[in-house]
Amino acid sequence: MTASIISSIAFYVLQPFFGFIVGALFYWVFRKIRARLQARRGPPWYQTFADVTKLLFKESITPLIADKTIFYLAPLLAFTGYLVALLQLPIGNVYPPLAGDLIVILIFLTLPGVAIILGGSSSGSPYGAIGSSRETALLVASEIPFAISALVTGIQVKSMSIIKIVDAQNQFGPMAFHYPFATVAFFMCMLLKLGRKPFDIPDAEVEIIAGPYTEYSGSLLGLFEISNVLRWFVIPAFAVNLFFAGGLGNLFVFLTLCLVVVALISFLDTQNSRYRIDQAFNFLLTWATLLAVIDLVRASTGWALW
Amino acid sequence: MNKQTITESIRGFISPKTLPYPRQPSVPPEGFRGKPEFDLQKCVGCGACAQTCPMGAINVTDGLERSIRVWYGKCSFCGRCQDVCPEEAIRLTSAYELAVFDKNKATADVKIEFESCPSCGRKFFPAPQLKKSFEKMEPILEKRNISNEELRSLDRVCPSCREKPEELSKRKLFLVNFG
Amino acid sequence: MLKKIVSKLRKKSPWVMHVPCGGCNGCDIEVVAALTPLYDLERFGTLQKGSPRHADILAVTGPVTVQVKERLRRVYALVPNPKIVMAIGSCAISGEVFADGYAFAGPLDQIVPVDIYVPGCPPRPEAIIHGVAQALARL
Amino acid sequence: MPVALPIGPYHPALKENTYFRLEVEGERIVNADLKIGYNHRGIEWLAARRTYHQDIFLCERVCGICSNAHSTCFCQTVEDLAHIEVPDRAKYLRVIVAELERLHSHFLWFGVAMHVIGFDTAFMHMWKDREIIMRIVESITGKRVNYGFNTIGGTRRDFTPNIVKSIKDGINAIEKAADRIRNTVTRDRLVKKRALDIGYLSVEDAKRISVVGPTARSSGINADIRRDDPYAAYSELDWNVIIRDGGDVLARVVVRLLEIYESIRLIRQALKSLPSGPISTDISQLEFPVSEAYDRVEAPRGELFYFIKSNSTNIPERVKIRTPSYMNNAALTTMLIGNSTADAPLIIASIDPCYSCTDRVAIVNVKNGDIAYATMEKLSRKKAH
Repeated sequence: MTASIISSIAFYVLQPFFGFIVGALFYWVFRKIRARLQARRGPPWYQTFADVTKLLFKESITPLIADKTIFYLAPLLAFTGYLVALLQLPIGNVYPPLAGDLIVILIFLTLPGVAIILGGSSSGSPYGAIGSSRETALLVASEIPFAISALVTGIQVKSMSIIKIVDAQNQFGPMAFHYPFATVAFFMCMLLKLGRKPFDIPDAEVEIIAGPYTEYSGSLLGLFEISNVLRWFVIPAFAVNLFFAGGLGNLFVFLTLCLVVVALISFLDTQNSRYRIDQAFNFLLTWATLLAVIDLVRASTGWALW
Repeated sequence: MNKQTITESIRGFISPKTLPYPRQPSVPPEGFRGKPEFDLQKCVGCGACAQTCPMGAINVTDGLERSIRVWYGKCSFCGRCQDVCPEEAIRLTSAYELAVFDKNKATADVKIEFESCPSCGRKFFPAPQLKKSFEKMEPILEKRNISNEELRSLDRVCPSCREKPEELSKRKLFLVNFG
Repeated sequence: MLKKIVSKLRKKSPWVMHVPCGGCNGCDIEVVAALTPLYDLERFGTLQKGSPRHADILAVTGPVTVQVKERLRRVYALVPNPKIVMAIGSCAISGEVFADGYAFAGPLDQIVPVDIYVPGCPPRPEAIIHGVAQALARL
Repeated sequence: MPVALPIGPYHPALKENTYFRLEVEGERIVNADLKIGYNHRGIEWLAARRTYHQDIFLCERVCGICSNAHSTCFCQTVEDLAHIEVPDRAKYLRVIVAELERLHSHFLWFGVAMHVIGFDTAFMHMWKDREIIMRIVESITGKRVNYGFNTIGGTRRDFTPNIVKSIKDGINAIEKAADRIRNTVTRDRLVKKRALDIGYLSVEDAKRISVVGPTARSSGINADIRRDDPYAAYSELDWNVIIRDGGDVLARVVVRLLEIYESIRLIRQALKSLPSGPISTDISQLEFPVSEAYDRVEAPRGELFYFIKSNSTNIPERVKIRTPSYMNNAALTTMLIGNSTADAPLIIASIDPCYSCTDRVAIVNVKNGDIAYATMEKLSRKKAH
């Protein structure tokens, strides 16, 4: 009994640090691959740590016209969303003490989007407002295919527990082979969740500067940066758990698969230009949703390979 | 997405095009116009560069000696000074890493001694320029069988001393000889 | 100890905001060129940022014209501390050819404190990299 | 109820400062207003206070991207004014450097356009290829930007055999790079989706606003100063004027793309028939009559116009510059209305605006002929009275 309490406390303490470090390295891998694909050399490995440390120890300015409570709350909310999702995820052979629930993770992954909307609209800058409105539109468009494609796996194993989904895949093979359409739809939404091209519309630099982040500075921006780092671990890990059998219960295979996902995302990011907001909206609501729904129908009617 | 960008990206992935600049110096091509520098030996202090500089980056200040200073914080590196310099004393080198913390230190200067007037001792004219003009006059003077020394003694006198009666008579005599 | 680590990491992550102040476009283009594959400022952790709130370094180009003077002051005030101002190009340092003009409100260091000057008309991208490297020593 | 959305004066899409006030309903632009003047440096006023030789370098700094077009135009106007004959070799050298400048400007523009629609990889690749041209230009003239290549009566530097060879090699590399741009721009589905049918400018509007250069040629107006009013050695060379009648951003992309190939053709021809001889006339005995002259040059962005009035001293009495971007900017309001705000930066970028060129405002008092040069501040104060 005591041993399990100690191990669960150790899990809750160590998991965030592990997630942060691996996420920082994944983010660096993304930047490095992007630079190399652009024929450049790219930043050194400690870059993300340097960025976060610098921001945390920098002066933080609050705009006078900002709604202060929401302005301060938004970065915390985004951070909480990713943190809770992270603590629900099994990582290779390390299982969380409280079995992760798919629905809970999906809800907490929506939280950062909401936080960005709140932060952007409370900052009092026109760019923040437009960024927020764009983020809202994209959140609406992306949550449907994202949730459906994730739920496909849960419906298949008739349980919403992540551990059960992973275990079932260890038995029957990864979901990506059984539900390729849902996997593709999930990947499209992942690009958006990670704020990558062609869906980086809310903070499109040339159009609306930094969008919702425009008025954030110093440690508040640093908090956003930390949640950005966490999401670079949470979202690939979520994908690997759902569709690639959680790395077959092996931490090394798990991390390698995450890395492959990150590399794929980096490649797609460099090879695409940005969608216009209406184009992205249509694309997600038609193609991504269609793909997700095909596999949803297959899963719920039992018309699948296993 | 398109095929061209993908192939080029992969090519870039294998061999990035970034120059190893801070580790290895990046040498500009021949004829590059970088930091202007004076050749201290060649400069005669005529100030033609300051006259022609389109930016007004070259300053001539006369004190005990003539100091010509090019402030490359104001320089446009056009090379007009190099074009007009009669002695090829100012040259645009290939140095380009000019970042400085104090903008007043971004200068290259040369100090030219003045010739002092033998009768009143006033310093009035850059000595090397006077010397150079004598050298240029020499062939003409030789043709006319006039000694260089005579001209030299006349021209070393400052403008205010030239007004004195004895100097005036000397100059008149010289001009008569000169023809 | 912590201070040391922070100041060391700060030097590894300089985010630049480029502020054109009415120059001829030459320096602006060279600043952008310094980000492109041949020169790649991202090697040193530099990112170009559009918002002054995110910037550590203000890369100011051009003679400061009467019109942009106040705006430049405002942008400078928006940048959180610690910050560095780079005067890129001879125009920003002295006004160069525009120094005699009526529309010239500079030079830059009379409007905002400048940390490093990079002469050149325009400076080569290498010279800008050199300037950034020098400036970081002061951060 | 329209909401005002500012773009600028400091904005990442604009490499220079200018101010757009867009009135938007949702994401749709219903009205657009452009405020220029942030880059006003009083160049024409300064030009009337310097000698002709110093003015060359001043005019070069009107715009850093098309600096050579400015100095060429200024020198040609002075040559017209003082009846100076330029040697043939200098004319050909001017053509080559002008076309190299057009190449680098168009490459730059393609990169910026790609950056604006978020295709950063293509932007990086295009700017990587642009460096080939920059290296050539640097070895010819000694500088990457603001070449200082022209002087009154010819050029300041000659081509050595080494340089001729490096240009020939470089041009081959540039042609390959141009092919890459063509493949990227014409075959990318997303790029086409973003550029098609936005920022439309009809022939009538183009004529009414008098746009120039590639912007005019992509709206179906057949105008190119290099052919209509040939200068330097353009009349002796054979090339085509590219015209498209699409009028949208994609047409402007295509026109600039094909112009790259024409520029490459021009450089090749000019190198082949490069005459030998002096590169500049001796102008030590130069005297300026009291007269006036004007000259036009096709800069990368369109027609550039210089007018000089002289007064027998070595300082011009009046220099008037009309830059291509000045004309093209006027078309922006027409182009922007009815489009989405997300397209606004691309539309603005599509005319390749250059605010350092544009911002030279002058008020002429018709009654007594006084010319007062005004900053925007003064102008707005005047309105208030």
